[in-house]
Amino acid sequence: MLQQIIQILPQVLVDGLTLGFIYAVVAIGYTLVYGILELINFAHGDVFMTGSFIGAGVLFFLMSIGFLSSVPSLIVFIIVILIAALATGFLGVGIERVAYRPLRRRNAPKLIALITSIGISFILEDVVRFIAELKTGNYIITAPSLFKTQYHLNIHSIMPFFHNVTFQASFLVVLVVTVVMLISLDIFVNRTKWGMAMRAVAQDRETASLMSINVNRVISVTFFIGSALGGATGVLFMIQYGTIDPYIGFILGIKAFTAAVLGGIGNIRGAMLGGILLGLMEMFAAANLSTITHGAMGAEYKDVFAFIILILVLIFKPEGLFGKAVVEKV
Amino acid sequence: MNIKRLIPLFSIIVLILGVISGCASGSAGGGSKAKTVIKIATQTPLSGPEATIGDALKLGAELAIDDQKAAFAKKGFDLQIAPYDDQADPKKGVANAQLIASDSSILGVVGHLNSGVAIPSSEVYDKNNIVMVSPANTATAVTDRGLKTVNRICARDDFQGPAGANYAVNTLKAKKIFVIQDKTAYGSGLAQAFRDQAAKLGAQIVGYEGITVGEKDFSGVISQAVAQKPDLIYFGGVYAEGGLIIKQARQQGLNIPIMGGDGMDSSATVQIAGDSVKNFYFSTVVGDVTKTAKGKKFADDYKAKFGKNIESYSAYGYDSASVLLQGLMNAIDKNGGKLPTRQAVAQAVRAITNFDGIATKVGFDSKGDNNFAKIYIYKFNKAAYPATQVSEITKK
Amino acid sequence: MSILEVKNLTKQFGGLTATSDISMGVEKNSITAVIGPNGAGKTTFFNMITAVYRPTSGDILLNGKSLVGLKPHQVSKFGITRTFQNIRLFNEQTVLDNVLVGMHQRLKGHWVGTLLHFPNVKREEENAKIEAYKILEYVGLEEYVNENAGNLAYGAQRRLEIARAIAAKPKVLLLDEPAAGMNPKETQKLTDLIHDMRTRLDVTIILIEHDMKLVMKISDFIYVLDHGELIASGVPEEIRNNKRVIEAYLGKGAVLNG
Amino acid sequence: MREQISKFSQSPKAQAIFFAAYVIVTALGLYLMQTSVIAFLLLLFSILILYYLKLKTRTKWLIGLFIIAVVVPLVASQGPSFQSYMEVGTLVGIYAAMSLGLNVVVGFAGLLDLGFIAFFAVGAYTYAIFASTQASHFMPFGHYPLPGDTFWLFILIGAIIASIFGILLGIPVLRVRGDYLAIVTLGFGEIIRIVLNNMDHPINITNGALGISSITPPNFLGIPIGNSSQFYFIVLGIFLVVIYIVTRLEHSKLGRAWKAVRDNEIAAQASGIPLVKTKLAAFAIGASFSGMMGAVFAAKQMYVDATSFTYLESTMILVMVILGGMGSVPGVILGAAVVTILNTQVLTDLSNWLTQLSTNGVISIPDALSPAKMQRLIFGILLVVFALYRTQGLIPHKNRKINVEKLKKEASEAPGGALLSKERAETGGTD
Amino acid sequence: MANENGTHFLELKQVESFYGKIQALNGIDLYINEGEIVTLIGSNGAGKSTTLKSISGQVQPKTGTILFDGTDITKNAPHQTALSGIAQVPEGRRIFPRLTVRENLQIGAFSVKDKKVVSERMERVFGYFPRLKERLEQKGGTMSGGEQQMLAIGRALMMKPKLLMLDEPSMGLAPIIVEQIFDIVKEMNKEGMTILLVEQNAFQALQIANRGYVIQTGSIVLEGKGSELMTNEQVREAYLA
Repeated sequence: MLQQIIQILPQVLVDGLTLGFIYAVVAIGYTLVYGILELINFAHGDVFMTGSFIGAGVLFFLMSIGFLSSVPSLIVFIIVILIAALATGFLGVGIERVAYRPLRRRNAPKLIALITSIGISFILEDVVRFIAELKTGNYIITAPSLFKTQYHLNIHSIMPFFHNVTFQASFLVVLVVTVVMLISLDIFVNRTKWGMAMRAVAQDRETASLMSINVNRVISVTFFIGSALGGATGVLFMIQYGTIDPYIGFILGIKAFTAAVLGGIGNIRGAMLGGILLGLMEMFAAANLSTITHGAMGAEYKDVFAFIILILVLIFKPEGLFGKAVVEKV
Repeated sequence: MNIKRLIPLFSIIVLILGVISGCASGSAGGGSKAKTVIKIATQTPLSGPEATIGDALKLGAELAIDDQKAAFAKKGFDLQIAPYDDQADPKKGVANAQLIASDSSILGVVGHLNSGVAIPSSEVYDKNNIVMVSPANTATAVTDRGLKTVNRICARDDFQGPAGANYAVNTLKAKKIFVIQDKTAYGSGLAQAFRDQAAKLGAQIVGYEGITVGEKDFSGVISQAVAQKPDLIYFGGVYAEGGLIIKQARQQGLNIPIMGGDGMDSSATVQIAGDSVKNFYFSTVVGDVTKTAKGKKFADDYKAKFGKNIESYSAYGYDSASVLLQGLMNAIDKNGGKLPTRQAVAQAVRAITNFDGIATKVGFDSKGDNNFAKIYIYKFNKAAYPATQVSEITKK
Repeated sequence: MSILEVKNLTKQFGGLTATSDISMGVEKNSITAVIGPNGAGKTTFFNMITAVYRPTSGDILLNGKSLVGLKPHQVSKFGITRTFQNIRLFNEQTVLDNVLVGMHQRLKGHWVGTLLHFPNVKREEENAKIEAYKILEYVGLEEYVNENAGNLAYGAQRRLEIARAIAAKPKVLLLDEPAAGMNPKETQKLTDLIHDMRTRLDVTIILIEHDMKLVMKISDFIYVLDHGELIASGVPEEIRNNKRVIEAYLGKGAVLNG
Repeated sequence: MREQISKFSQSPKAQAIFFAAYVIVTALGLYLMQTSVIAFLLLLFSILILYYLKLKTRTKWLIGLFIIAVVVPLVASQGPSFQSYMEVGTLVGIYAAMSLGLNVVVGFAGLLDLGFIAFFAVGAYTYAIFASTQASHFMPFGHYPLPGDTFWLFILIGAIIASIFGILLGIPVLRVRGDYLAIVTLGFGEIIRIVLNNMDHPINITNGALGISSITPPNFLGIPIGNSSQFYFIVLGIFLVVIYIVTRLEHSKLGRAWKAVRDNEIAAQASGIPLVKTKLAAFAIGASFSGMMGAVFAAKQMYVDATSFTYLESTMILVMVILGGMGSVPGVILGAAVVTILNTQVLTDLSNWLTQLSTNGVISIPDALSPAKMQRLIFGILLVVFALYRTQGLIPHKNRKINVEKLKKEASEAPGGALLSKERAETGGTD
Repeated sequence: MANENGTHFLELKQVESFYGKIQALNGIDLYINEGEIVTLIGSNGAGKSTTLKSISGQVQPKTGTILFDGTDITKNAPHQTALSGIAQVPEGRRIFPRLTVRENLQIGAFSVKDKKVVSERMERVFGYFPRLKERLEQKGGTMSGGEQQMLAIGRALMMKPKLLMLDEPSMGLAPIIVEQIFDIVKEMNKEGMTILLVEQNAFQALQIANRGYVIQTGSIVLEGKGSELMTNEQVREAYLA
């Protein structure tokens, strides 16, 4: 039993990392918004989805004008991801303006924003579906693959207790781009003036406004960044898995949100680690649960497994793995 | 008092409702003057993740109704379609079923996609004697309850699954089989039937795993499959996940035959899986419709009317509606050209024993299952839809 | 004798010491004041007595029984209730309901009895309302019975907190800055109320207060905290003239001008 | 004009006459136009009008009950849409009861629960397993399916099992707060759903994804119950019990404790409220309503599978609560009614009407935008609009007002309470 | 009392503010002339902080006007008020606990684009509070109360305000630290800074103030020169024990 688990471990790691990095970037979108507004932005998963569709749209357009054949796919990819990120960034800002800011101005109960976010998520799903269906007749879209090259890592010959690992070039792209995004976000948040303002607003909105910071603008910037990252990840998702539909945001959104909580919501590095951890855990569970339980529980229990770990973490460390405990002042 | 603030809100709602009901009753009234309106309802998911198939079913039925419109007009009836969206939700399905029952001009239903929705909804149809012809529900429980109004033209899980197993074990000589299913009523039912038959035939089931519908990354399950070194993978589910499983299995170097059921019978399988689709087999109840002249015409009409290529499910939808309309026509004739009762329609539909559809021949047995349901096994030799037929299995 | 005894009480948050090694005894039926500059650890001290915080070390004894390790609601059952510095009312509930919540421990009716219309539960509830009304009359809030607690003026909210606290019939009542936000007239009334409560309710009162006039007027005994340490204790006259207290708290100005 | 309105709002007599006229007109409307949804809705609207009338609460209850239990079924029963209306009514009742349950948890006790549908699922599966042959797969004794008479017992059993699950959920949840609580409950809901969907091996308890079919319909004094109109009355009965429980508890010691915990946990504890017990009671009682309705749901559908209990359903119930007005019992009921009627009837009718228009060639809509597919989009838009313009909910929560005069009189008559033993006259309070 | 133009540097006229339904200010009238230290004393909850918040825009006054340097700032958002030259050191210091000392100071100069100006101002702050320079990379939350107070004042100075409002700077600080802080406040005032000081520690506040106001339950009940108030019987009784 153990032998089998170890044999496929390298492959599970590779697959788990792919998924984990995607969760990580989407989780950051949740955590950024939560950190600054204490709002669970349910529509974020659908912003991610919209990003993947915008990316697919741009890709198809470039293909139709013959751009794809004349230019290296890396450049095409960069164009696509930039356009998608920009577009979803503005989408995020728009959602904040329309659905959240009016509520904030009216001092509405915090939970009411949950309803608008659910509403927005329905609207996004259906609008994307209608557009996709009008254009292609089907809303399950399969994008042309850009990075198809297969790689085989022959670790079996070096370490015979491992099986070989195979992955596609897109895996490297996902890895590189997400890492670049995570690092540049970290730099942005920790090293730049606007990043500093974001942290200040997240820590103490009232005092930040006393320091001549326009809090609403900072919130807009936060939504822009979170959504742009989400949209860009949508493109990565499309590149990696090839197929997208308007409902990918839903499940992925829940998972990413879980990852954000796992890492300690509001904590950016926590969200990154939480995402990667969740991806690895999920992949490990899918690959090994039935081996471990002798068939009593199969891969279908992987989400149960993930949620139980989450609940255990929250019970023993209620502020998440990397969160800071908040002591309520009495 | 809060009433003042509520007034604008509710007046808007009331206004909307007023417009709806006014127009709805208006159009119904307008129709009745000239010809008696007969409606055929469709109930399939038109929104949500399963809407592609649901829409294909609906469009197929719509085409059948359009084709027959003239024939019914001759007899003095105005034939119309009434599409309902069951959202793949049993509650919604039952509520819609009640709405359908309350519309006395509806004489039959084409639907559903999900057995979980079809089973409770058909209880309502049965109470109201509305005949249902199912194009896609393969679960055994759909007809095993013995309802007089419930019919289906597709094959049951306990026919299709074993047929696939026979082919896999006897023809493809599979010894070690890894089974994946999507944990829906359809995928589970099919995979179970396949597994049981394959085990009976002496193959070893080295894995029986479930996946989550709607996800896109199945590498975990596939890693496990790789470790088990099977010589065939069977997938119970539909193409949205199946296509990706084929693709991701090939990426991990599993170049063994993969097999699926009729849920994989779609051009989208090729789209999603791309080149990986080679060496993929699937069982289906539909022969290649485009091979026959009738089928070719159907495909062309469909494309002309809706601007899309047909899916296998479009033909199911078309045939279900056609059978239903045939029964309806028979009932009208029997009733001397006058509008028959729902009960009469249900009886007439069940009485059909030999109807030539474009996808399949239809003749109902006493439970409402299709006597002629045949299973065809197809194989993809290249990345193009439709695939090549490699076997044909008739019901015992 | 001392009804409440505190022995070597220390509380640390992380590395910061909020209170260190405080020991004191409170006489039954006395009014005792705890004073000191903001941040001196007075509220932390209250929080430890009411089990909001668990002391890092030391012991708290009520009538000789240790309170350390109990849950806050158990402390309340033992007979210690309190008010809060930053008012903590149930803002969305009516004034009357706030007082009724204060009676929670004393009401015996089970919810099943409520559902089944048990006459004893009903009677108890009726009586509780009447009693709550009397308490509100007592603190002078009877005209706001149906008002939401959050809508009351500052001074009224303070009095409502007191009403809620005495509704539990405590043996020891802790008042955290009860006069904050009150004008002199209100403060005067509050002084009378505190005096009256002591005799009428047979309760021991410990209060934190900045209003020195009030403190000096009603306290039997005063403890002074500064930076988490007990720097002085004594009757008001002693405290008024204690050099260290003047320096730490009242300010040098007081020495110069007073 | 304004004067007249204010006069009208003061005079109970005028209101009663107006209301009676409204009910008669709309009832007549429904009687004459049986298939008109609007007539049905207008008649239902009378309940809302009734709520705002200046009548005695008891009178309102009686009138409302009369309309719901007698007028509506009687008038609607004359046409083909009868069962359809009753189905909608049944669903409204089921969701309203669940919303009231969630309202106890979210609205009263302030604990955000995103997995509430799990309790509904537990109730439904409890009845489904024992009222079908499913139980014989793992139960070593007994004869299954159990007869339909046991249904009535199972309403209670469903409630009990669901409340046990409520407590099971509650125990880990007590340590986590706020939005963390939301994700834990979400996880819990998903765990329950996935487990139900997979428990066909190693022991077949729930029949997995295939679901449980052929559930025995309930039996009332030998009459099998299968029609929506019959379930309507069962649901109505349970619903009344639920309302009774909720309104009684809201103003009881327990209800005050819930709200105290919601408003200020620390002050609540300091006032002697045990946190653990109070929160668990909220979870258990809220869950029990769902459990009861789950059993009814299983009996009504005659088929149960895990697709009815997704996370989306949980959020829908939460939407009903927040939309109606958190903590407000009439609001939550209205919220449940609005969302359910919109979803099952109004939007379906709206899309049918648009389809009709496009088949008749009045408007032309490409298939991709077929109105039948737009229901969720419209629903989403309505959610956003509602939330933006009714931020406190449709009927915001209001505290019950006590009759001060009466209380004052009683207080002055009552012998000096135990608390204030000495004569009041001594000091005259602080005034 | 007005300056040559008949207007004051800062002037509140009949300002009434609410928290929800609760009226916190019942018509406040006060003014500050350029170069003054004015103190506002009163007990907890009397409305001192609300007055400051009304000036800075954190609380929007329901009625009344607030004029600053001749312009009406009544309806300004907090960041606009800050831009117009009013800096506030909030009650409880409210430094950003997870930002470093340097970042806390930089946030104060958020509106300044020129990096050189920022570092110049930072040097000036170090002139007042050399301790901050030593702890530049430390997280704000890990500093002692006195250091935090210095940081909060320093952060406000980074805005180079025309008017500095201090909300209970002595709260929770040891007397020796309080004295230091008050010395620095005096020094800043000597260098031309106009200061509005809200204090509970009435004695020390009145000692350094040119003028003072006494606020009680949302109304100004007394005003006068610092020294006058200090000897006022009422003030002495209420606040000086």
